[in-house]
Amino acid sequence: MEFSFSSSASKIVHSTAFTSLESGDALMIGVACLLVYLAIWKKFEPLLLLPMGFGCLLANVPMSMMASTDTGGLLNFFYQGIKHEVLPPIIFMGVGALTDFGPLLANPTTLLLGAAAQIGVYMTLIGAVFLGFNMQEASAIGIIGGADGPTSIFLASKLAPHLLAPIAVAAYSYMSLVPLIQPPIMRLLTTEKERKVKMEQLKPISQTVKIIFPVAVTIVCCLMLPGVTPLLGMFMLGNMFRESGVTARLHETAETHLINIVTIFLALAVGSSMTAESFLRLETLKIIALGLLAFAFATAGGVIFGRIMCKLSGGRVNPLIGSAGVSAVPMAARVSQKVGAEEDSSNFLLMHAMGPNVAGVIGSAVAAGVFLSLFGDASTSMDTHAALAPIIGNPEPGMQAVATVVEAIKQ
Amino acid sequence: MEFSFSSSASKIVHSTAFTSLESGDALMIGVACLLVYLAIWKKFEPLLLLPMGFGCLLANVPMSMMASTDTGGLLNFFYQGIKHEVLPPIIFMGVGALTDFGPLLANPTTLLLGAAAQIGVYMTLIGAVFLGFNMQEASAIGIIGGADGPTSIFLASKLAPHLLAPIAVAAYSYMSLVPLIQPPIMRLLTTEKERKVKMEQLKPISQTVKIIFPVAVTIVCCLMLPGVTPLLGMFMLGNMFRESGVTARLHETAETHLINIVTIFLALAVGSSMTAESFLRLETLKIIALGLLAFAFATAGGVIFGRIMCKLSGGRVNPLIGSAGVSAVPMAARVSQKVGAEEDSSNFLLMHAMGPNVAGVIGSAVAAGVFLSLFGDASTSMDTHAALAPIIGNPEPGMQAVATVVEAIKQ
Amino acid sequence: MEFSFSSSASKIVHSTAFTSLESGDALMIGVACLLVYLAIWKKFEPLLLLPMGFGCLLANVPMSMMASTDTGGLLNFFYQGIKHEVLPPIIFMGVGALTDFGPLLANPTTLLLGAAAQIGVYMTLIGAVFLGFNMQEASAIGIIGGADGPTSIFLASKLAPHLLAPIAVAAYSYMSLVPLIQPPIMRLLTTEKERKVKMEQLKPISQTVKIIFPVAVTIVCCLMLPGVTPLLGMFMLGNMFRESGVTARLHETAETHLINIVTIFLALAVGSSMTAESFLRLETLKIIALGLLAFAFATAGGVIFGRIMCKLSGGRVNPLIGSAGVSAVPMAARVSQKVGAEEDSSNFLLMHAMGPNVAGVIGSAVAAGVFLSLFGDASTSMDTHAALAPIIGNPEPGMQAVATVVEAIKQ
Amino acid sequence: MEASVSAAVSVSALAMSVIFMVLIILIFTIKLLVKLIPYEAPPAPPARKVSAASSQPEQDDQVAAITASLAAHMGKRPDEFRIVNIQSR
Amino acid sequence: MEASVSAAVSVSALAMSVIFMVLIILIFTIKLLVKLIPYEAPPAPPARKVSAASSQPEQDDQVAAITASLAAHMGKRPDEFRIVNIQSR
Amino acid sequence: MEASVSAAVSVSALAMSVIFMVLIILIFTIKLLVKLIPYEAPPAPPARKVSAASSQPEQDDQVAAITASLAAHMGKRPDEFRIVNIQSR
Ligand code: NA
Ligand code: NA
Ligand code: NA
Repeated sequence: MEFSFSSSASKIVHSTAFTSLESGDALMIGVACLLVYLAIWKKFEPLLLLPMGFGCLLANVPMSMMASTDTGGLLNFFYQGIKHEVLPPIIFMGVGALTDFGPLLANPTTLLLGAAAQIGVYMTLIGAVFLGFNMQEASAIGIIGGADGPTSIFLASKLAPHLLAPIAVAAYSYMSLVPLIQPPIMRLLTTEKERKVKMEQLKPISQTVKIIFPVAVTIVCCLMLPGVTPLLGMFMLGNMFRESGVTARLHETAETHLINIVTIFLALAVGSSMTAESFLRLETLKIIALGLLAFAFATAGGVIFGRIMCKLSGGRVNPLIGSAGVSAVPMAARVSQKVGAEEDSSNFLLMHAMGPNVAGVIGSAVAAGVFLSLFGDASTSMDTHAALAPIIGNPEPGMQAVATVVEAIKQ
Repeated sequence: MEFSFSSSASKIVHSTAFTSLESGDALMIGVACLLVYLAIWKKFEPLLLLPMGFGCLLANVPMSMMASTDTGGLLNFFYQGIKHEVLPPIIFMGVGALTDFGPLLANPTTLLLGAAAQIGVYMTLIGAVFLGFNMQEASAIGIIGGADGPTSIFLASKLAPHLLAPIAVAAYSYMSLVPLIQPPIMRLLTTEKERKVKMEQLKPISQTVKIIFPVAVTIVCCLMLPGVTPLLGMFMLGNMFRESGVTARLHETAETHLINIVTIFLALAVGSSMTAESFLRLETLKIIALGLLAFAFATAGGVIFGRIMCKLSGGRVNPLIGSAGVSAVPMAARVSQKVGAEEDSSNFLLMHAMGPNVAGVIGSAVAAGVFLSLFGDASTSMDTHAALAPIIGNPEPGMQAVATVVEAIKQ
Repeated sequence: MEFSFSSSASKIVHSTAFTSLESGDALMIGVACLLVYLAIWKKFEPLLLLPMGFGCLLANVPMSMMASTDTGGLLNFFYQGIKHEVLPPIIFMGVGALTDFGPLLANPTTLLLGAAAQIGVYMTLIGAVFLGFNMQEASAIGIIGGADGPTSIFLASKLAPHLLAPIAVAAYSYMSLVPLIQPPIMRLLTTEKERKVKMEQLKPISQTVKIIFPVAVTIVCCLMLPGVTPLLGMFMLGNMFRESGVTARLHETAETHLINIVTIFLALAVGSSMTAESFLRLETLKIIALGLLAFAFATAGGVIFGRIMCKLSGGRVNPLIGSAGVSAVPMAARVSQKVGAEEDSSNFLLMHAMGPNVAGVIGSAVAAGVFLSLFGDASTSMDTHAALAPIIGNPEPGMQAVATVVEAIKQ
Repeated sequence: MEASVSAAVSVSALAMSVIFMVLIILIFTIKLLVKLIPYEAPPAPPARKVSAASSQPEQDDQVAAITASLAAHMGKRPDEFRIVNIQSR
Repeated sequence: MEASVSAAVSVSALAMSVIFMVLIILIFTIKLLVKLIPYEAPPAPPARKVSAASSQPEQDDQVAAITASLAAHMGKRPDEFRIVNIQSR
Repeated sequence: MEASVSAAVSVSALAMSVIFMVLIILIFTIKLLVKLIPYEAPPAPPARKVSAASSQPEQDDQVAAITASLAAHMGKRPDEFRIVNIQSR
């Protein structure tokens, strides 16, 4: 090799990213900066959107080898943790370690509010099919209405990996917008009298019940919808660490440094999948629109079902807690509290809204499980993968190539 | 694909785990609940048995893809960390960071008690061969008598991976039962006079010796028994972090969050290998019976050797510290303290028993090293693996398939 | 298989490492002990050199399967994290989380001192070519002069993986020697009057600038030198976690337990590559000599450029802060402070020296980026790897074998 | 398109039914649990029980350990003096 | 050898030029940034702003939560008493 | 079966011998170490030595750093005032 000054200079010039920077890359760098801005100055789920935006920035520097499709690159390595569904369940374990099911156990019928809020998922599914997405894609888009980040990522990586980036961005952005999106809908769909309903104090719950509950949920839900076991099972394991009282060390690690480490890797990986190719499409706009629809309908579904429960209970349930059924813990519950307190400052809905709030987490996990039962079987996912390989790249060629080769030789 | 209501409904019904739940799965879910119960309400090594039991629960939900043999599943991913012997050495590094060799250094002859307690290992080996296990399996079962969880898992994953689940469960369960199993044996094998022996104060040890010791152990033991280097070397590295006084950051991480993270993954992975197929066999009952034998003989070996040392030292060694030679730090040392204090409440054996206790850790690592030298050579382990492939699945087909293919093509 | 006492005994004797211990191994065990000694008793970068030395010790026990080239071994597993450039960027994220760019932002021209100190890199590059290294190797050796451990490891693993061990050892050893190497050179190249120059107070910097700065650096530097994105991008992400004020959780994890975990793995992996075969060569001596040259010239470059800035600024810059341009944060800045205070005890250079100090980190990352642009293109690195395979082993045969096989079949 | 939208409606109806079914089963499970294991007035969560139960032997151990090391430093026999109580930080 | 040493000199000269160029661009970027966004006297770093801005609603929530649970334990209705302020640890 | 049991006995005997041999070597190593490096009365573990040795320069640095930043905020030159000592938390 020759290294004269001029040949080297020319080599350096040609290796700068400027020479291959296309308008799409530049636009995506702008999108990345926007996400970082929203995270820091607008406090939009900063723990996720800051590293996600930064990952997007790195991925869109041409030749940086930081896109999720750059085999051998750093962020592709983290991306494997999403692709193989390792990172979202670990996050969910941490969320479980942070979750108190007490309010839900004290008032179990609020689980129905968590179910009702899933109506947003299905309205969006129908809307997505109407806009031309296929059923798997539509399911992955619909789950945005569940307002649950890890669940959205988990399902998207299984059913529609090529849409992972816009789905994740939409999910986390709208989760941050819960305090803006929900209140007008809540006020629109309730009467002043209903908003002033005061709820009875929650019964205290035996610690034993709190310990048995996660095991019971795991057995009941996972047997019915086995596809959701990685997510729901790990969620409940984290909660066991919390409630059992004998695993304080593991509890502390799961809810602090382990979830933090995994959050960094997950968010970077999601950001790295936000390339111009995968993000700057008409589909992204559709998904962003559908996501807003999803949140609005989820809120409406919860509130309307809250009104029904209000009626049936003879006015002992404040329908404002219904909107908390969307997940987005604890933001949605705080919104219920705030809207309630605006009407009557002596009205304390926060703890009552925590019930539907954590029910919403279970609800969207169950919704994901239903989709996995319907669309997640092996053959479909294989087909999906093969179909998408040209788009999303094929980061796991080893195994499959071996299989192919072995087949070829056998013949 | 068609998605009518009825076809979809039939699909969901067929995808529930109920339709493929066999009696074995249900029984294993019961076993899982039993482990969780023992962990929480009986405090049986909860840090291990709680996630292990929960992993077993998840693995036995049919179609959950959470068994250790489900390639591509979450717990199969963690299981690779056992199969490739990554997790047990990291745990051992944390244990080293938590271990104080001071009492052992002050009274080095107690290392012999750690050796004597290994008699339990060999009585069990002989018993296991008698019950029809082959030599590798018998070694892996015998090491239960070493009362050391990570060592048991490390050796089982090398010599008898198909027995990993029952061996791990037996090892951790009996470790928890040390306070029940040991005292009667200790009282039976010692006289009242011996139990009342008061021991001299331990000499203080120079910090320099504490720093050099782990290096010396590594050089001496690993040169003689290289197979145990991953385990013993990492143990001593953790202890260096502790004693060196210049790596406080690494010490803190190794003994808290790193060991916690790895414990969660390891325990889940062990649990995930407890499938009906691998656990509900006659062998499991045999292993559980042999494990009890192992602990009893280990205790007896330590106590009897303690009596010998008592005689030889002219009554300056209390034989009760012999039982601490089984590992199970610091539980076994506490049992020595307690049984001694029952006889004479002014008798303080705890620190003296810590010597044989940590000697027991070294002793069982050395015992594992001997087994690896005898049975762990490359060809044997390959054969073992090939033989077991139909049973335990073959979670690493990539490499071997490539090798096969390359061979095939060459011909 | 037969297991008579004598056959077993012979097997054990033949499996000890003594029977295959060669003089090279013994010598490397001595080197390992030397590193551990320097780490603990001389405080040479103990966080790195202690685990590195211990990894070297473990790797050089014959048949321990702990060398970086032992496929399937524990330290080979960690070594993959270096080979695939995962660990150094994570370390850099932690370093970014620990770095305060305030002094640099208050006095941005000190960036030039960080550039000037890179002259050490190039003098060494020329020296290395003179001593017979090829251009890639010479670049990897030269970067030692950047005084930045992770950058050295990152570049060496890309351009000259067979020299990784001596380069890492030289880099970290000389970094520790900064307080010994620099002062005489600093005094030699400055006049007493210059050393007494007092500098103006640093201006305070708006938090918004501190937040925007890492994004700006990433965009500017990574677009110009995309090869350095994994390192520089993650560095700046860590700094964002610190300055943004909205990601305290992630900041804390990145600068404590995550960097600690990765440091343990990285150092062990580097140590495991210090085998007799790769380390006991003439090249190692050359690299150690060149490393000293590199540090001396880097210091001189910084100080001389400091004098130029002193002149140009009309005596408002103390040239002693120039030596801090080598990185080695915060040691080099402390050396500037100390040498300045010796001349006039009321002279406070520490904060002023922090500017060139962190500039030195950016400077050596940029230098690495230039080398990657020049020598790091895909084809070259492939060639390099193929050429080195017989020496460094081929720890990733899977992918490549598959590729070969697929090629072979196609034909 | 129309066909697939109607399929989407079917799927949605079915899925909502399944969700409600699963969650209703959960509600009854919870009600059963809460009925079988009622809350008892003096809140004695296992967590505290643990520390309460194990703190005594642990403190005994600590007393023993500290006694032993004090003895070593003071050059006395452990039974020549007695530590009564340890105030934890 | 001679050829490669001269190549090394070329490469070094070039690389130093690139480094200085990149860092000079950075210097001007910083100067621009500092000029556009000057430091304002009362140091109000976002970190503190955050806590200041969000602490109020958070404390409201805390007050609500604590009121609710106190109510539960005291057997009173939440509106029968009022928590005015919470002193954080 | 009988053959393999006797093999197991052989192996066990051998293994116990090896273990005792290894641990006896360790015992002598320890005794040698403890003899060569006896414990010295005033316990000066390296850990503390470190902090003692390095705290002085570190505190000097801290004094310098704090002086510099104080100077910046007070608008004085660092040599116009003097920080004598810093009490760590
Ligand atoms: Na939800
Ligand atoms: Na043991
Ligand atoms: Na540098």
